[in-house]
Amino acid sequence: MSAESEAGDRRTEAIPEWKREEVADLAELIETYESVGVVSIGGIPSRQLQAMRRELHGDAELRVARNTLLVRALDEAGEGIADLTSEIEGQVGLIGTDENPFGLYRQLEASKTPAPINAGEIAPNEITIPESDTGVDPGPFVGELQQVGAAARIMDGSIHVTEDSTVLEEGEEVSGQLANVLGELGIEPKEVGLDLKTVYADGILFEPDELAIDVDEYRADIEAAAARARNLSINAAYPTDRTAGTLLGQASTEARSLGVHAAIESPDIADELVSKADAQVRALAAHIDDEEALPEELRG
Amino acid sequence: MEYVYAALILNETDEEINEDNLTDVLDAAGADVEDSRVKALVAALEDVDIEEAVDQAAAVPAGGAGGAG
Amino acid sequence: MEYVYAALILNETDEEINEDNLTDVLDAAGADVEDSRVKALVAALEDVDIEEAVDQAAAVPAGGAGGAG
Amino acid sequence: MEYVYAALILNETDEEINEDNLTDVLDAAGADVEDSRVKALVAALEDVDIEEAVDQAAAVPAGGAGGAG
Amino acid sequence: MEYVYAALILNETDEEINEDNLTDVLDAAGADVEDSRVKALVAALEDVDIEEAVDQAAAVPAGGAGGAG
Amino acid sequence: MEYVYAALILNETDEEINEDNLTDVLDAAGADVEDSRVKALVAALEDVDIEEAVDQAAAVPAGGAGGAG
Amino acid sequence: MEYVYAALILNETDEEINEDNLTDVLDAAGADVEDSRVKALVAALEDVDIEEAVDQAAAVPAGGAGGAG
Repeated sequence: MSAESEAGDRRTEAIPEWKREEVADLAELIETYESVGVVSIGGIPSRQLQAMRRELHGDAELRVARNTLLVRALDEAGEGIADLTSEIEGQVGLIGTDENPFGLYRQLEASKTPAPINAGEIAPNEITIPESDTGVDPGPFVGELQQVGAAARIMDGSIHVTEDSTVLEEGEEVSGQLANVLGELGIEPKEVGLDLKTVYADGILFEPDELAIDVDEYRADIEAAAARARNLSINAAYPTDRTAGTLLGQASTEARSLGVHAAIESPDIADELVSKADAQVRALAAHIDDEEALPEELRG
Repeated sequence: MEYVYAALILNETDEEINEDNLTDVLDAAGADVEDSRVKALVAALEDVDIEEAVDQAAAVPAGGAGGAG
Repeated sequence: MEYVYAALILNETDEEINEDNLTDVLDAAGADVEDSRVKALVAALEDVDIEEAVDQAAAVPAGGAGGAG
Repeated sequence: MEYVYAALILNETDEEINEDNLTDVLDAAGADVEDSRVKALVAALEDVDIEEAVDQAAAVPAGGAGGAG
Repeated sequence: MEYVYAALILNETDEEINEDNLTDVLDAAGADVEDSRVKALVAALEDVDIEEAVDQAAAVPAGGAGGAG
Repeated sequence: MEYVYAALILNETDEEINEDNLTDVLDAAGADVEDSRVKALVAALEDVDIEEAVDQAAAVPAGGAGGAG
Repeated sequence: MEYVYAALILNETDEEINEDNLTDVLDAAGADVEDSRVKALVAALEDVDIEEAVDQAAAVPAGGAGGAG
C-alpha cells in the first residue's frame, strides 16, 4: 500500500515542468470559455493552421498539444467535460469560445475551404463530375473519364461530360486514376478546415450532427409564427399596432362585400354596383353565340 | 346592352325570359324594341346557365375604389 | 341586383334614372318594388358617372367574359 | 357606409336587423338617419346570408397587404 | 368584429373614436360591451390613419375573387 | 403584437390563457404590461378556436377564388 | 414553436434575444426549456433579419406560411 502511493507520488514528480505548464494552460482555456470543443486538425498544413488560428482570434481560441496532455487537462477539469476525452484521438486540438456551440459550429463550417482529394483517401461525401465542356482536346482523357464512370464523349472539338456523373460514393476509397481525373478537371471534393468533433457547454455534450442548423428553416419559422400571430389578431378581432390597419381594412372590405353582394343602395358602393352589373352583362353576353342577340358593342 | 340587362332583371325576379316579358321590360324603359333581337336573345339564352355566367363576373375592380377617400 | 339593372337599362335608353322610371321597369319585370330601395338607388347614383364606372369595368377582363369570348 | 356597418354590428350581436335597431345604432353614432335608407337596407338584406357575403370579403387580400398604398 | 365596425361607423359620421362613443354605439346594438376591449381598440387605433387603411382595402375588389375562375 | 405572441406561447405550452399567465410571460419579456390590453385579449379569445384562427389566413384568397368558375 | 414565439416577443419588446431572456419567457409560460434548443435558436437568429421576416409574413398570404409551423 505504501509502495503504491510512493509510486503515485513518483509519477507526479516525474512530470516535467513544461508539461505541467501546458496542462495548466489547457486548464485555463477550459476554465475561461463557455463552450469547449475538440476539433480535428488532420491534414491541415501547419502554415494554414496558423492562419486559421489567427482568423479565430477574438471569437475562439485554438490550442494544440500532445493528446496525453489534452486528456489529462480534460480529466482534471472535472465530470462532464471529461467526456470530451473520448474524442481525443488522431490530430486534434481544443477550441474554446464564448459563442454557443451552434454558433461555433457555423463559424467553423463557414471557414472551411475546398481542397483536392488524393489517391487512397476516403471520400467524405459523394463525388460528382458535373456536366461540362472540359476544354480538354480529344485524346486518351475521354477513356479515363469513362473508366472512372463519367459519361464522356467528344463534341465540337473537345471532351464533354454529357451529364452529371457520380463517380464515387461516400465512404469509398479514391483510386489513383480518379484522383488524376479530378485533379485534371480541377475538382476539389474535400472541405478542409477545423472539423468540430464535439463541444461541451453548460453541462451538455453536443455532437456535430445536432449542431448543423438550417438558418432558412428558422427564418421560415419566424415568418410562420408572425403570420400565425397576425391571423389570430385579425380573426379574433384583437387589434395590435401591427394589425389595426388591416383589421379596419378587413371590416370595411366586409361591409363593401356585403353591400355589393346584397346590392345595397349606398352611395359608397353605387359605382361598384354599376361596374358589377356591367361586368355581369358582359359575362352573360360572352355565353351568347348568336350575334343577332347582341348589341354591336358586345359582338365578336 | 339593354336587352341583356332586361334578361338579367327577369332572371332576378324569377320571371321567364321570353319574348313577351323582355318586350315589356324594354318598353317600360322606353326602348325601341326590335322583335328579331328579342327572339334571338331568347333563343341564345335557352342553353345558358345565367347564374353561373353572372358569377364569373363577380370580381371587378370597383369603379370608384381609389377615389372613394 | 334588379334595381341596379333597371337603372342601367334606363341609362342605355337615355331615359332619366328617377323613381318613376325605375318603378315602371321593375314593375314590368314582375318585381315587388320597394319604394325605399328605388329612392335609395336614385340618391346613391346621383353622384355616379355611370359611363365612367362602366368603362372601368370594361377595362378589366371580367371573369368569364374575356376567356369565353 | 355607416348603414352597412350598423347592419354588421347587429349581425355580430345577434340582434335583429330591423329599422328600429338600425336606427338606434346609427343614432348612437351621431348619424343623421334617413328612414328611407334604413328601410331600403332592411329590404336589401332580407334574403341575404350575411355570413356568406362577409366571408367573400375574406377571399380578397384585405387591408392592402401587398403594400400597394 | 363589432368593436371594429363601431369604430368605422364613428369614422363615417365624423365622430371621435373614443371610449364613450364606442360604448354608446355598441350598447345601442345590444352588445355586452367589455371596457377593456374598447380601451384596447382606442389605444390600437391611436396611430392608425383610418382613411388610409380603408382606402387601401377599397383598392381591392370586394365580393369574391372571381377573377381566377 | 407581444400580447398575441404571449397568448400563442401559452397555447403551445398548454397553459391557460388567462390574465395572470399572460402577464407573467409579458413581464418576463420585459414588456410594460397594460392590464386593459391583457383583459381585452382574454376577452377576445374567449370564444375563439385558436388553432383554427391561427391557421385561417386573414388576408388570403380563400374558397371563393377559383370555385365559382 | 414556442421558442420562436418567445423570440418574437423579445423582438417586440426590444429586448435582446439571448439565452437568458428566451429562457425567462419560456419559463414564465410554463415550458420545459431545453437549453440546446434555446442555444440553437439564438445562433440561428443571428443571421435572420426578424423585422424583415415579420414584414414578409404580413405581405404574403399568411395561410401558406403557417403550414411550416
